[in-house]
Amino acid sequence: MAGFDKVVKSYAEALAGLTDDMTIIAGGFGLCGIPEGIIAEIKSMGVKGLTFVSNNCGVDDFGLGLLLEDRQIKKMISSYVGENALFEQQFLSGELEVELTPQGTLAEKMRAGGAGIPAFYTATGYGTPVGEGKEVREFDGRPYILEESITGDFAIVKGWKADRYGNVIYRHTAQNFNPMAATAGKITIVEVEEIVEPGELDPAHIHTPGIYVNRLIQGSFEKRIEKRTVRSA
Amino acid sequence: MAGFDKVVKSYAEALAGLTDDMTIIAGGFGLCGIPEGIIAEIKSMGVKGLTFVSNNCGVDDFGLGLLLEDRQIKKMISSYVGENALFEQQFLSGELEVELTPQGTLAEKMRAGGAGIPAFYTATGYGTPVGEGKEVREFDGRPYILEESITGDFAIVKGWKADRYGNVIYRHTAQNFNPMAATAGKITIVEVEEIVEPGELDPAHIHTPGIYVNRLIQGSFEKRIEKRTVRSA
Amino acid sequence: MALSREQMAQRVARELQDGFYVNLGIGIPTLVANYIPEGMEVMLQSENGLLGMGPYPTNEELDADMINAGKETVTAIKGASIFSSAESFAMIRGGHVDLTVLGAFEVDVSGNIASWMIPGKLVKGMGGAMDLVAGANNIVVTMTHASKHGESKLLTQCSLPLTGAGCIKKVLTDLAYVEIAEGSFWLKERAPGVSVDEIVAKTEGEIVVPDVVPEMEF
Amino acid sequence: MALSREQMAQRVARELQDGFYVNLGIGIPTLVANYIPEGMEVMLQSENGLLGMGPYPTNEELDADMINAGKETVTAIKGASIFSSAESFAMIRGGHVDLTVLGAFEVDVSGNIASWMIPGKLVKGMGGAMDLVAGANNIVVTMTHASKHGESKLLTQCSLPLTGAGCIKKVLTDLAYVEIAEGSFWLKERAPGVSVDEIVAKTEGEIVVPDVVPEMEF
Repeated sequence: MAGFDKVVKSYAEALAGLTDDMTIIAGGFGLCGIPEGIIAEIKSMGVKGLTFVSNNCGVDDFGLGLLLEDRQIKKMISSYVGENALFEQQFLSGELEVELTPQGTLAEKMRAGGAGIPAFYTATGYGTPVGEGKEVREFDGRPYILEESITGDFAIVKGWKADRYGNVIYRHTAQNFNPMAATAGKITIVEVEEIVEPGELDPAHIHTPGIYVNRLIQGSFEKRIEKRTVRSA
Repeated sequence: MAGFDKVVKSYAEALAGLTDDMTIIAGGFGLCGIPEGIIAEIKSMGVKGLTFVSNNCGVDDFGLGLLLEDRQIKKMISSYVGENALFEQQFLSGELEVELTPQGTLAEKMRAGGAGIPAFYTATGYGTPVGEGKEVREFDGRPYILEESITGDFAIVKGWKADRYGNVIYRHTAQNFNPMAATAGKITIVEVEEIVEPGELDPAHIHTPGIYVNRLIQGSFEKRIEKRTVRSA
Repeated sequence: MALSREQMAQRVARELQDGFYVNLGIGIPTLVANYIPEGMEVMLQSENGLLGMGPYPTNEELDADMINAGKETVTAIKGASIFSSAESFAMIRGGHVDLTVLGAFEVDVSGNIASWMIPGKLVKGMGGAMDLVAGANNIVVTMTHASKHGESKLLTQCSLPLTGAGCIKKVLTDLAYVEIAEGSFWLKERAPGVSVDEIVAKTEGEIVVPDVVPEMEF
Repeated sequence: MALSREQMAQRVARELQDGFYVNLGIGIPTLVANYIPEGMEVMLQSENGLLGMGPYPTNEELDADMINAGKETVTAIKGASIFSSAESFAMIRGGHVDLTVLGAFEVDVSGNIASWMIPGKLVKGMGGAMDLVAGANNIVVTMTHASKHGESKLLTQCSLPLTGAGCIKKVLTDLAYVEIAEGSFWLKERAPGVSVDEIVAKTEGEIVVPDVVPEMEF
């Protein structure tokens, strides 16, 4: 790699340096916009004791759920972790730790982590179990709780197109948590459907500027649909 | 106006409800990306005692500087206010109050104001006059100061194109503070170069979703250049 | 008679106004989209990052990259915008959504809501519900008035862990439309053929009953 | 002899590495862009919202909507990205910029920097300087070693209001390249023909001088 060319040749190269007990920030919402090839590589690497910061944990046989099969995940920081029998089983047996975090707070924690904001106040979760043990402060007569930001050793992100410099755009609602995840990893890996040359993407429409991206790889995606809802034409 | 059509017929309609002593959040960086027609209307309305939250205050005879001529501005919350003799004179005579705020903190205060975050911690300004009187707290061994968010009675924004629903895109670096300003006004007014029909802008490339925009008007812009620097071809 | 799910959605739809940005939760709230009054425009926000949610796609339109917060495949209307989760919750937490409709297990006279966790049962998570109730000024909670075992869900104090504190002002149950103010429920409307006595009997928290309680019309 | 502005820029450019994202302040720092070593790629960040700043435009390219943080008209390189001020300072404050170069009035042995305010003189504002010094891990300060009146700008304690506290580790003056660590300046290099004695004499704060202080070469 020279200059700003972020493209790596293999998934092994993309994930070089990932070891047991690290924290990974993952983009995606349900099975939408998840870095499928990166997850597969983490599975085949067999690293264990991982903490994942991700809105969900996939389903039994897809997405992050795949990493439950070999008990690679120690802890999930998520807003919603249904849809997964293996998850339930490992959670109930105490093998898997779960830190439930409101969805908006989770997104903001990732953004803050990437943006050098160590903590912020939010009304979300005040007076609920989420607020327990957290500082409460009033602004303008309303109580808010203090939430700290999150960063990870790695961030894994799924984009649509990226140029070689790592400027990424996302497709439709596959954007979701990916842009924030991209900012919050010490090493950020982006897996995309298509890699283009610098200059092919409009600078004003870049969702994730290349400064946040360390490694870029082109993948192929199954894009499994969780709830196929259709209407007759 | 019916449904989501945000287009207003006149600048008077765009600024209806603006009265003395209100706070206005303004987009723009220097003279780049400023809502020229809206500023002209504020001047002709003659409202006084205004507080402006804006990175700069224009120059003597352009941008927000125009509002200094009739002493309409009581206070500026800005990061940089050079380039303006009239400003200097009113500031030194005590007529004009100035609250200097670091540029990144200013941008984040606007964003936080629009995003329901009443306050956040930042290292910016710690140990400097900006940090005086503000709470200091350590995270991970580093000191940060607490900064509160900003909202305004109005926000005035300059866009490039918008659809009738108020979905806005910005052109080049005329984006600057405009997207954050757009989120932080109780009433947000956007002045654009071109209004298009819903569906003409790519949903994935909207910089400011219409939910933040209350009133939309098409203007014509001088776009004065502050420092014309060119090279020979 | 108690309202059907469709009637509940229909009644909630009367809270809509032209030009409202609306977030509809899963279940009965989703059905509200079917009862938007003719000539009125409403834009649906889905908290995974879509403003301007359209109907389900046809088979030809189906796209794995276009889903709603319930993970269903959807479409986007003309004039939609798509953005990150951080931007989506900036909208929600910042109070830019005009109306939020969501279900609950319990509400109480202080405007507290419990909707995500039943101790002893597996907890799947709060998703975006805590942000939605903390961020919206205008929330309608939809739920049955009482549990299957006849226990009231309109309480003096929620017994389950809260989703939000002091944030609920409007509740539509299968029996009544109730507002919350000054530490009480205020009975505003009753389902057709449901007596005030039945509503009061099934409301554990203090409820203020006016002389006349109009019946809802459908 | 003291370094010229161009030589200072040239020396700072030696801190660049291939693939660095760099923010250059106004004045001498801006000149650094002229001395990027051949075969090395560096991307310039401008805090008004541009990553991948190119040269000044030709008359034909001139565009009022394309400026840098100094409000000069500029161009964007292929592979540039343009974004809001909030995103720009997220990058800066979040430590994603590899090198920041900026001027100063004073620095001190604790790594404090004063660069924006001289009491009694009109204060124009700090612009993005406070964010830049708080956010970057790798900052080079460029300034003359002493004022026109011969007063040292490398102090035991800054006398002017600070721009940032404890954040400066590298200082290039017209006389020397100095690092800051453990509460001292550490003399690393001297300008060609400038004696260690002159540097020490013009450095008010404690300065550690090694046995050999190499001369810079140009």
